Amino acid sequence: MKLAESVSLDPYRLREDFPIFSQKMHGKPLVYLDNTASAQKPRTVIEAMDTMYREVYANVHRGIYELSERATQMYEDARRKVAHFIHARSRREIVFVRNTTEAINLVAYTWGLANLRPGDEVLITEMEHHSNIVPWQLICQRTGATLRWVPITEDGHLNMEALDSLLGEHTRIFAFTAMSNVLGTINPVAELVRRAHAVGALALVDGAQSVPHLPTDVQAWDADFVAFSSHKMLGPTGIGVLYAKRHLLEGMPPFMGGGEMIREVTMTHATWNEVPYKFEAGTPAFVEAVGLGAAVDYLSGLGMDRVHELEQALVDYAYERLHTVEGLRIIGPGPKERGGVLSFTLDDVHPHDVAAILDQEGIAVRAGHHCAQPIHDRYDLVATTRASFYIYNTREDVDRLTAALHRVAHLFRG
Amino acid sequence: MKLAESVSLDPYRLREDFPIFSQKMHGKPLVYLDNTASAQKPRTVIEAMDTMYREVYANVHRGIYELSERATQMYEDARRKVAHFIHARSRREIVFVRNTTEAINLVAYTWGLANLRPGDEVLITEMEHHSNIVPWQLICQRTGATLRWVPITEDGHLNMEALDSLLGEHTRIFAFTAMSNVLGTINPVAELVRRAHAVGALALVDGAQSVPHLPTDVQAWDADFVAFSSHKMLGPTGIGVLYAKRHLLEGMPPFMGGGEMIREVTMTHATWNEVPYKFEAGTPAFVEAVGLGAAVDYLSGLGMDRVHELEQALVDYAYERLHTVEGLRIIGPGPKERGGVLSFTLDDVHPHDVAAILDQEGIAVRAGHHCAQPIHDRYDLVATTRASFYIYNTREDVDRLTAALHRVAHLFRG
Amino acid sequence: MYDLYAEEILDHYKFPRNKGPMDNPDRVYHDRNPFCGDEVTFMLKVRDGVVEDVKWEGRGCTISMASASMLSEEVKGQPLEALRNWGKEKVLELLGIPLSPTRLKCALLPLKVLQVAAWGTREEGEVTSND
Amino acid sequence: MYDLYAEEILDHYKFPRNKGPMDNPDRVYHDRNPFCGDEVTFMLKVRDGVVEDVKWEGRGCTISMASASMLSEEVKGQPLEALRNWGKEKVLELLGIPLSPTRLKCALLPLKVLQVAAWGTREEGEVTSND
Ligand SMILES: Cc1ncc(COP(=O)(O)O)c(C=O)c1O
Ligand SMILES: Cc1ncc(COP(=O)(O)O)c(C=O)c1O
Repeated sequence: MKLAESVSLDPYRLREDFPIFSQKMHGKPLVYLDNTASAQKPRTVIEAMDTMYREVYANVHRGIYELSERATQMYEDARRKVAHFIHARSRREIVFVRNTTEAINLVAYTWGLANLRPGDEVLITEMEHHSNIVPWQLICQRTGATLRWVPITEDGHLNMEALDSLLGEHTRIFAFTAMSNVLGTINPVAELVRRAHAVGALALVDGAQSVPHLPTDVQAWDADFVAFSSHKMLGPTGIGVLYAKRHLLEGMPPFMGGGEMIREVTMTHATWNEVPYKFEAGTPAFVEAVGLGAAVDYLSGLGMDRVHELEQALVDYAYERLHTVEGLRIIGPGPKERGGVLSFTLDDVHPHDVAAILDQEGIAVRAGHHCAQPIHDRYDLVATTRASFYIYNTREDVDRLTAALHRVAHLFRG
Repeated sequence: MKLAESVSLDPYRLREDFPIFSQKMHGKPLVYLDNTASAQKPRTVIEAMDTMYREVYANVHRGIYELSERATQMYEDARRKVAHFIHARSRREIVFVRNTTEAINLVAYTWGLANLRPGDEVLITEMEHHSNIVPWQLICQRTGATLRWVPITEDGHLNMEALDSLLGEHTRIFAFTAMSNVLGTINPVAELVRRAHAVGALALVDGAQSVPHLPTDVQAWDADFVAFSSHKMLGPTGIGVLYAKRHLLEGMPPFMGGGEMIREVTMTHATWNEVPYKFEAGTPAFVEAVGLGAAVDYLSGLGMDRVHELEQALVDYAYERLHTVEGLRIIGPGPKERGGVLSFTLDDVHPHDVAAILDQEGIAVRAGHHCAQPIHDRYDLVATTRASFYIYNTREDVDRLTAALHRVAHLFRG
Repeated sequence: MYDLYAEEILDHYKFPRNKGPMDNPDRVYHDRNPFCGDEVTFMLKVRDGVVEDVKWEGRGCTISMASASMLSEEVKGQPLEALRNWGKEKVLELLGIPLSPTRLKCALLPLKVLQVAAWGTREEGEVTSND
Repeated sequence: MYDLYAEEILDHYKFPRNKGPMDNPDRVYHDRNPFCGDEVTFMLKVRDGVVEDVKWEGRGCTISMASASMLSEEVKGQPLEALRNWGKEKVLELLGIPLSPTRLKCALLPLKVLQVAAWGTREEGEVTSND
């Protein structure tokens, strides 16, 4: 056991679990470095859904026949797996939503509309993804609450002194990302939650980037809400998770109204189902939930510590190799303090051009503002090119990326 | 061509397209009669998604590399297929959501919150699914508008005289189902829309049951909004559609905030993307959309006229056969005026018991209030048993249902 | 065949024990399972912490009605204290058949109602089987 | 190889034509593509309905900058009327390479900006390629 754990993961072996890598891209093996946007899927995830559609398909809940009972069981088992994966106390704290974005909007529309008043403050940070910015802008507009921002330091960390002066008795919620999708910065979640709680505020953690790549323990964090997406953690599209402490879920009004979320409906009123169903209106994405369950099984099998370790080694290597490209500047913290995300500029070559040329070499990276304009404004950049890693990426991938970037530099300089 | 169209569909041949029917249920061939809750999937739908995950997976929009460009193309092609299937003017009128429930909530939260005032009236009917009731109850509570109900006649039709007296200058929106999921009643949609428009109200059509089973022409209807779910029309879970006239979409404020729905985000404000993206926050269920596109292809290949014809013949037959069971009472209109949905009671045997016994014979039916309590209250029933048909159901299925119901009647009478 | 509809269960369903009204009950509780509409009311007369008499009313499926009927037989003469420990196993033992999660909810509704009648509150989540 | 980066396109990118400020332009329009941050401003001097002079400013990728530069060469001396009919095909012809939908948006931004500068409004949806 101890021994097995100390053995590192081998990306070359893991790649074989992912059908996408059996194809060529522009005549070359695919180098997929857009994992921050979405991850590829192992065979077990694809097959779990395939099998459900072929053999056990029926609408969940309330069906008194075998297919429906079995589908319901599979759906609820997936909920249990997710609860276990992030160390929730109970599967009732797991609300299935479409994605991280919906999870955060759900909190803003329910807890936010019910609790925010003029004079109240919502605190977010300059390194948030739009999904953890726009819902709060909208809800502040509607409620009269004020949105405040924690600035970041030049090297891509939260400015902790500024945080202390921003957190105060008016702060009702502090919503922040556990890992930046641009800078790669890994934030000290438990510490940030502690500071929020110290002033009586709730803490919402955007776990879209951290849950797929780092071990997660919502109880150790003591987080009130955690949002994440299946598609970034080897699971299917169309499903994501809102974790919330049970007493908070129970106190919140419902979000959408409809089937399954109700207890009783008469012509004059409706009462709500128990949590988490109160927040799952209509037929849920239950096949996708089963797919997410399979992804969680896969990741648990690897061990999240080892996933992090593998990525850490790759970032170290990439950080060093990329710096051999003249004019290349990586934004954010040093390699020891970040996850497997490297956003960079290359002289003044537009990131679109970088990405388009890399594509022709079979290398997939992302170019743009990565749904995080404020952080780009912070560094006075319009866009960056981003390479991001997951368990199936190898040093060879990094070498091919580096070589291609040398060619880009040459093309634009020559 | 003319000839081909006049040839009826053969459910025995169609069954072969559906992998689920290759298994036995409790030692017997599966008789699946819960199509109103959710439909089974043809091989082409399952494989379309499978192939996307294996070969063309990447996040859509904004990716400057081949996988992402291709995924985006497939996603937008699916939107085009759906637009074509329901005769929308443009694919921009198709917003992808999770299900019918979310589609209706989207309208209530955006159009509703922005437009409803105290004194305004929202009109729905007594035969609505909870998904077309609860969102309006919630939004009326929030805005001070009044919810009013069109009653139904004993034989399960909308009371058209009552409708005329309920529609008036205060009516802002009339939201009704095109086909009842309990009674099977097919409502005269174009006529209802016309009456709503005559008093200056908008018309929202719940197409959850009609779109999978009848030809749909949103322009002939002149409907303002139409909501439906993929999973009931042979497509995957996790995706549904809100159709809306483009100028309405453009006038509505956004629903959820986040990635993809924005144009620009700064620390002080955000502006919105064009429609339909303004309403699609975060990573969409794009693989599911592609699955829905495959389902639309499959249904278009059959021809919705012929789908309806097949079901009509089956309902005729079932209506007659079920009436041979003593004590069985079907609620709703006669067989010529309904879709393939038969809800019934059997003396005072509880529908749960009926369904559980049928299950042991390998027959899947639904028992309960089918997320439509008001219509059950209307008939003073707590629950009904519901058998509902789709293209893969045969006369043999009806015969097995009938025989099993005879045995239930005997068990409880004996 | 039809093991869900074992003779004993059908017998309790067709000839329910202790079903009917009660004058001046000491404890009453009513609840329903919103998903299937099953409803059960338990009425108790309690003296010195012991259930002296029990009646119940309700409508629902065979499983919930048989469960109510069987529980009503069990509870008569028991100290309230004894009810505290009754759980899912008790009900399954009485019914004598395995149940799927959905049907288990039917079976447990009467127990939930009986326990709230006896104790005034219940531990949340106790009667659901999916936890 | 690198057909997206044909010599002519790179040349326009590295040595843009008509790029720079303009004093007292008759028409100005600025817009940006929010997805990639590309921005373009077109400034026109117009006499008797004819474009007498043109300047543009902007930052963005090779495709959008080359497109702006090439369009600026085309527009000089043209009657405003002529611009009305310029569409996607015009831009593709100028660039001389096929473009994927995303890159097409980059290529069409300058055309959109130029047309709004010339006409004050534009038909909605014209510059997107997905319709
Ligand atoms: C008429 C009607 N409306 C709405 C719905 C809700 O559909 P969904 O659960 O897919 O949101 C249903 C599904 O049962 C329905 O039959
Ligand atoms: C930090 C962070 N938050 C939120 C999101 C939004 O995730 P989704 O698009 O799945 O809702 C992302 C995805 O890019 C992200 O990286």
